[in-house]
Amino acid sequence: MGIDLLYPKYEVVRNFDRCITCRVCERQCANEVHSYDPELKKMVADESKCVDCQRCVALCPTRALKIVETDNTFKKNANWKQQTIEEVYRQAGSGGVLLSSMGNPQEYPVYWDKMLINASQVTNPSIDPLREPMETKVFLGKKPKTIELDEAGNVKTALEPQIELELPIMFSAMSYGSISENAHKALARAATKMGTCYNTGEGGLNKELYQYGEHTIVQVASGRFGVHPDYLMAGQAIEIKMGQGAKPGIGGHLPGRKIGEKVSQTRMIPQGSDAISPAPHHDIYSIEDLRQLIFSLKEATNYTKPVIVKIAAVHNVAAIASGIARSGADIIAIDGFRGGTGAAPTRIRDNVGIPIELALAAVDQRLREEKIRNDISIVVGGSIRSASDVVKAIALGADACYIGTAALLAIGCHLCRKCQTGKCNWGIATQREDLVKRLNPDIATKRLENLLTAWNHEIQEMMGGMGINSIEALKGNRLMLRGIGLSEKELEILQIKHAGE
Amino acid sequence: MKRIYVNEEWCLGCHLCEYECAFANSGETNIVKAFKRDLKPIPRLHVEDAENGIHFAVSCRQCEVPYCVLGCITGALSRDEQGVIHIDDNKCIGCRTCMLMCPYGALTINHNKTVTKCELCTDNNQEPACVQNCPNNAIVFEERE
Amino acid sequence: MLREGEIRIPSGCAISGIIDRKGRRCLNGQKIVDSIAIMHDRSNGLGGGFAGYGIYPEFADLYAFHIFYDSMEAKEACERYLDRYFEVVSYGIIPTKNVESIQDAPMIMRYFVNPLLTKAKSIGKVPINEETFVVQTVFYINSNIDGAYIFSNGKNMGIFKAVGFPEDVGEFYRLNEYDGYSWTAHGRYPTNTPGWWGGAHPFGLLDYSIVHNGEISSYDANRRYIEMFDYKCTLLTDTEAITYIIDFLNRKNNLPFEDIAKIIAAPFWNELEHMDPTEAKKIKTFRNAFSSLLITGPFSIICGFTDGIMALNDRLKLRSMVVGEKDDIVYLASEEAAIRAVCQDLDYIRAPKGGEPIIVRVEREGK
Amino acid sequence: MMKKKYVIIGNSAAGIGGVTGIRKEDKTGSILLISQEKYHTYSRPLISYWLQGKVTRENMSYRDDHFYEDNQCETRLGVAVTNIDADQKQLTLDNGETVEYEKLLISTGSVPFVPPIKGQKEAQNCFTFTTMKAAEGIKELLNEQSRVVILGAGLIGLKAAEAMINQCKSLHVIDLADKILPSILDSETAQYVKAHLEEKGMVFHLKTQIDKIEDQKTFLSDGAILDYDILVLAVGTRPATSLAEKAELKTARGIVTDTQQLTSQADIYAAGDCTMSYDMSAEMDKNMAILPNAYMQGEVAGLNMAGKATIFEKAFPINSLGLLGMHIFTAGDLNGECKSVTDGEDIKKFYFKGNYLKGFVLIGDFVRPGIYANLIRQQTDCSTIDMETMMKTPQLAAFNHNERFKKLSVAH
Repeated sequence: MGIDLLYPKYEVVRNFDRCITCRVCERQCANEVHSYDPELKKMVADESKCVDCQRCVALCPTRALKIVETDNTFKKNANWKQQTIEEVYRQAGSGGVLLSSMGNPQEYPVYWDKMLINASQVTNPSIDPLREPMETKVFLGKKPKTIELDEAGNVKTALEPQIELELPIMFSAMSYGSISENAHKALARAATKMGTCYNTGEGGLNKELYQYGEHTIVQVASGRFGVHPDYLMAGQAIEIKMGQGAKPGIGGHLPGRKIGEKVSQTRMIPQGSDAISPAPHHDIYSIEDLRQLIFSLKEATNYTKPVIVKIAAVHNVAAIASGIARSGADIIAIDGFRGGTGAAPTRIRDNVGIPIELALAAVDQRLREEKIRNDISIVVGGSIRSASDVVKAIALGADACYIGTAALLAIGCHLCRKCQTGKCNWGIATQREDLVKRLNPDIATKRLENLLTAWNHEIQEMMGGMGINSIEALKGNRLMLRGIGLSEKELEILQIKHAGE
Repeated sequence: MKRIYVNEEWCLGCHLCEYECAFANSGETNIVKAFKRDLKPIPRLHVEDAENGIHFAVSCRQCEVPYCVLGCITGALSRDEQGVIHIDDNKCIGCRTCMLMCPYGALTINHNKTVTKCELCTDNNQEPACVQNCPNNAIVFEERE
Repeated sequence: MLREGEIRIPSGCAISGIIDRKGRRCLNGQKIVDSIAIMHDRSNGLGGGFAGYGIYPEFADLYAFHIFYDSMEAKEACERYLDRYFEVVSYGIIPTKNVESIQDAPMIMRYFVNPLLTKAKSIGKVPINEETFVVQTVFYINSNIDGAYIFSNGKNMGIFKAVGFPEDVGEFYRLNEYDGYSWTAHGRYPTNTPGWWGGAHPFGLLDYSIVHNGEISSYDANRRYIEMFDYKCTLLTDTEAITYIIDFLNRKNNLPFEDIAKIIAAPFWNELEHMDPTEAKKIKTFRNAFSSLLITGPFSIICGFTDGIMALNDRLKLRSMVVGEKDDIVYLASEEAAIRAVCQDLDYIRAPKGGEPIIVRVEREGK
Repeated sequence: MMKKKYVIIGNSAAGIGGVTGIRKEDKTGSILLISQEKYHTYSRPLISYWLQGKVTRENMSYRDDHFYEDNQCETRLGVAVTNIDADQKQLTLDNGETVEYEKLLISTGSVPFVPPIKGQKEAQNCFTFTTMKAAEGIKELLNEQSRVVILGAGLIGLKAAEAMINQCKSLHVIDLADKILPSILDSETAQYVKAHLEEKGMVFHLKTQIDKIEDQKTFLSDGAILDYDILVLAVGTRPATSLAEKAELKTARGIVTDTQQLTSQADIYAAGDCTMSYDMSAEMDKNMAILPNAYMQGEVAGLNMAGKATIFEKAFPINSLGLLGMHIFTAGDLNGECKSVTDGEDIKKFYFKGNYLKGFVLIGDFVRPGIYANLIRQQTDCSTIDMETMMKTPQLAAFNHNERFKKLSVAH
């Protein structure tokens, strides 16, 4: 259709003094960028296909490769940025909705980076995590109004079902189908080893992974894929997915080509058929419907599993959260607008929802004001990037955090944001067998364990600095935070003092 | 003894092991230099690429009953105490009988027309180059029964 | 300068406590003054105070309100309010003596009152019981009547505090004229404070009184939790928050002090492995249900209550505290010297472990 | 008289295999090795390379210089055994010594077959080509003026020819058969190789024999007369069984042994070229005069002598033969149903009996031929593997996953 107005975004820079034409790059590129020209006796590249996933760079034995952003520039225009123009070209060419994946990459303020953590000096001592116990165990679930004792002084009150975590970090929902079987295996094994949980996402649960059930959160989403009694009983908890930070108000669409034999079995849908998750649950048009779903799930599992309700952080998140707390849910998971996804309409991903930091502050405060904070635990996700983000989230009032993108990075993801193509060169967001096998779960599991171990050490260091030796004493301890470069309004919402105050 | 084993399901067929092996035994300290020589160094293992995405590397199994050694007409091949099978290329006259004896096709002819094979480059007890550089643990160096 | 309630002020301190197991009113106020006095250097003259139990036998069944007034208006407003909802059986100025180092004293009044629940309806909340009503009144007056501050409101006990060194405060309040079965004392070392009398310690609610040395790192976690249960932390001090926590757990949840210790200074998870299973289960349940009431950071507290005293250290023992005993009298203090000062020949003296509560209950005849 | 636990006659592959086999089991029992030749053990096939100048004398040794010491093996080199008394378990040596043995290994190898030709006995400069001594004799005479005549176009004859072709004036090869290398090639492949050798300067006289030899002339059956400076008789070898026969051991096409290399006489074992063994590919007994088998039989014999019951059965002929830059791999029996694959210059022929590969011939620069040989050794049912791709290139990929797993992922 006429001229292609899209110039390649990246350039493959190959140092021919180093290139030994081993052709590893060629074999490793699912986008078929590299090839060998027998006449030139040289490697050549079709840059228009390059997504900058860095696979070839990582595997080149002679470090002969680098991928750089092209410096070819359209005429500068502060209003019509190059990307904006290219998107118009793309849509004029395709007539379609722009698709992209992973988290919102746009330049919005990151409030984690505008909060600073406290430390002890003189008037009280910091605690050395290498000498003293530094506890990070958390329980998620409803807390009783009171604890009654019998004559003997033993506990009479029975607790609601709880999730017990050795550290306040879980792997967030990523469905089998959107990510590969090996990625799922790694998440499940690492969660088990580290005493935390991973989340099946809406793709059902492969029977092979039932063995990790104690460390599995099974999700029930609008598509109800792979949901059946054994599935519900298989996990430690059940998560109802109402929304996702990357695409609030939008359903999901897993293209048929990703529905191979195993995925189709697990999701209980025909092979090759598109898997459509409706935007709303068609049995939930209001909060009272949610209550019914929560209790039918509890009934189905004899009240042995805590129920999580996951929502996207949207404008009136506090009110919604309060409604959920009153609907019988044990845990609320809030997903910020930077949360990742396997595929979302670009406009939605980049323009809908609010930052998790503000949502969390508002929800925690609102639930306390309504005196129902103990009825529900709060889990937050949507771009938790480091141990300090975790510490800040907990100080703001979260019980635990979900990490998704960070986990994928740990196993090789380079955020090329092309999951939707299904050609993930790192074997993560793909179902193509030759690509899936690139992710050896043994290696991936170890890397995930390392990441959690490292973050937990850092969390403990920061706690020790604050003179806190158990994570529960940090929860909602907003005095431990100070804002930096924040407006009165932002401070008011976060309910923290400004640095220097 | 510790041997090289192949985890076929994890082999990507990237062939890195071949290049790292050839480099490790090239005597060069720089991989680029090794492969810019007129005679490119020859790997001592071989990656087979089959249909339907099956790949695997084949190198000397260091057999308990090494047909190559039994068949060697010059005594160039020998098995040391550890069980590693070595070749003395001063003695090898390139008759290739060992190649005909080896059930795995693990021996190859070198540029100088003598036979070369994997002798487990484990000097200063590091893992063999192919194992070290396999991006997906498809080649491992371990005890197995 | 901002005062307590407007800003959070860290402070180090000295604490001391004495109790007679038999509950005899054999302890003269001077004894506790002598004990705290020896720890002069642990205070800096910006606050001292005492709590005495069994000091008002003649009004044992009435709530004794000790109130600071900054102005006559405040006094009138407050008394009008009290008259409306309480039967004021007796009242008067708390007798004091001029002490040079004690300056800018407010008007200090004492009322022995009896709540009139029937009348209570008219103020917003319908009181569940007498004690709740008293607590609500205290919160109401302290936060709504400018210049009036109730700093003691228990039965047959009283708190005496001021800006100054504790020994001077004791002399100022003429504590040698009071006898009781149990006393606690506090000498304060705030890093900065205008020295507001209300900000001195002990802090009291009903018959709970707390003296505390330390700076807890869990403060805001504890505060934001306890405030979900109708407590208002108006002073932003550790002592206030700890007092409310103890009131919440003991009075509202009927948990014994032994268990309270297991909640606010909970054993470490790794200790549970070596415990008897039912005990371990209990602690696990507590740590789960009351996770936000765990107090971290350094503290040593002495909590006085009608039936006795509890002394407790944070679980790492980041603050000093020793306990000694002679015959039926138990002594507690930040430093051994403070005990030796009032009792030379002790039966024993020791330093309790971190998180190990020292609980002394008075045994009365018929009880 | 001297007493030895183990006595070995013969110092080549089978004998050395015997020593090694014994020492695997018995580290101390005394060993005596007796050999007619005076040299430290050397590799017989290397004599042609030596003559060609490709290897030095030192590099010809089959095992390093301290092999005997390392294995506590006493030797009598340059000494021949004249008699075996099986009942007394005694040997008589030509130096007068007698030796008493507990276990005896006969690995006397083979002797060149010298056809009855008129004038042969008196002939000058006439050699066979199986021993160092012969090679040394030839080398003394060989120069660029030499006219060389070789009788026999088999393995030995052609290796001798290869060794000399570039060091002499002319070289003629005579054979009664109608093709060269009759034992391992069919006419087509033989023709192909012959052409190559002719290109290198060899002259062949096939379907021809020498009627008589007379003052450095050979008179051929076709009437031609060839002057020679060096005459090599390489018609073939025979198992060296004379001693055995004298001792009344059972012999046929070589000394008869069971699968443990035990002869018809208790405590007397035999191994190597002097024995008859079972060719699993041809499914018949024959004398397989090839080094790898000799060594393996020797080792098995040694193990049994030292008391470790071991069986040798997987025997079939293999040859890896380089002739002036052309390489030939052959294995097994070449009489089955033939499938040939040619790519370019190279030739591949596979011989099947039903689903089983029985033999093959590869001519050219081939890699991994052992994978084919192993199909014969393991008697692999070729219908269970992808034989088509296998015949294109030898590969383990032609096996199913489990087979590969056994090969590559479990200990050997």
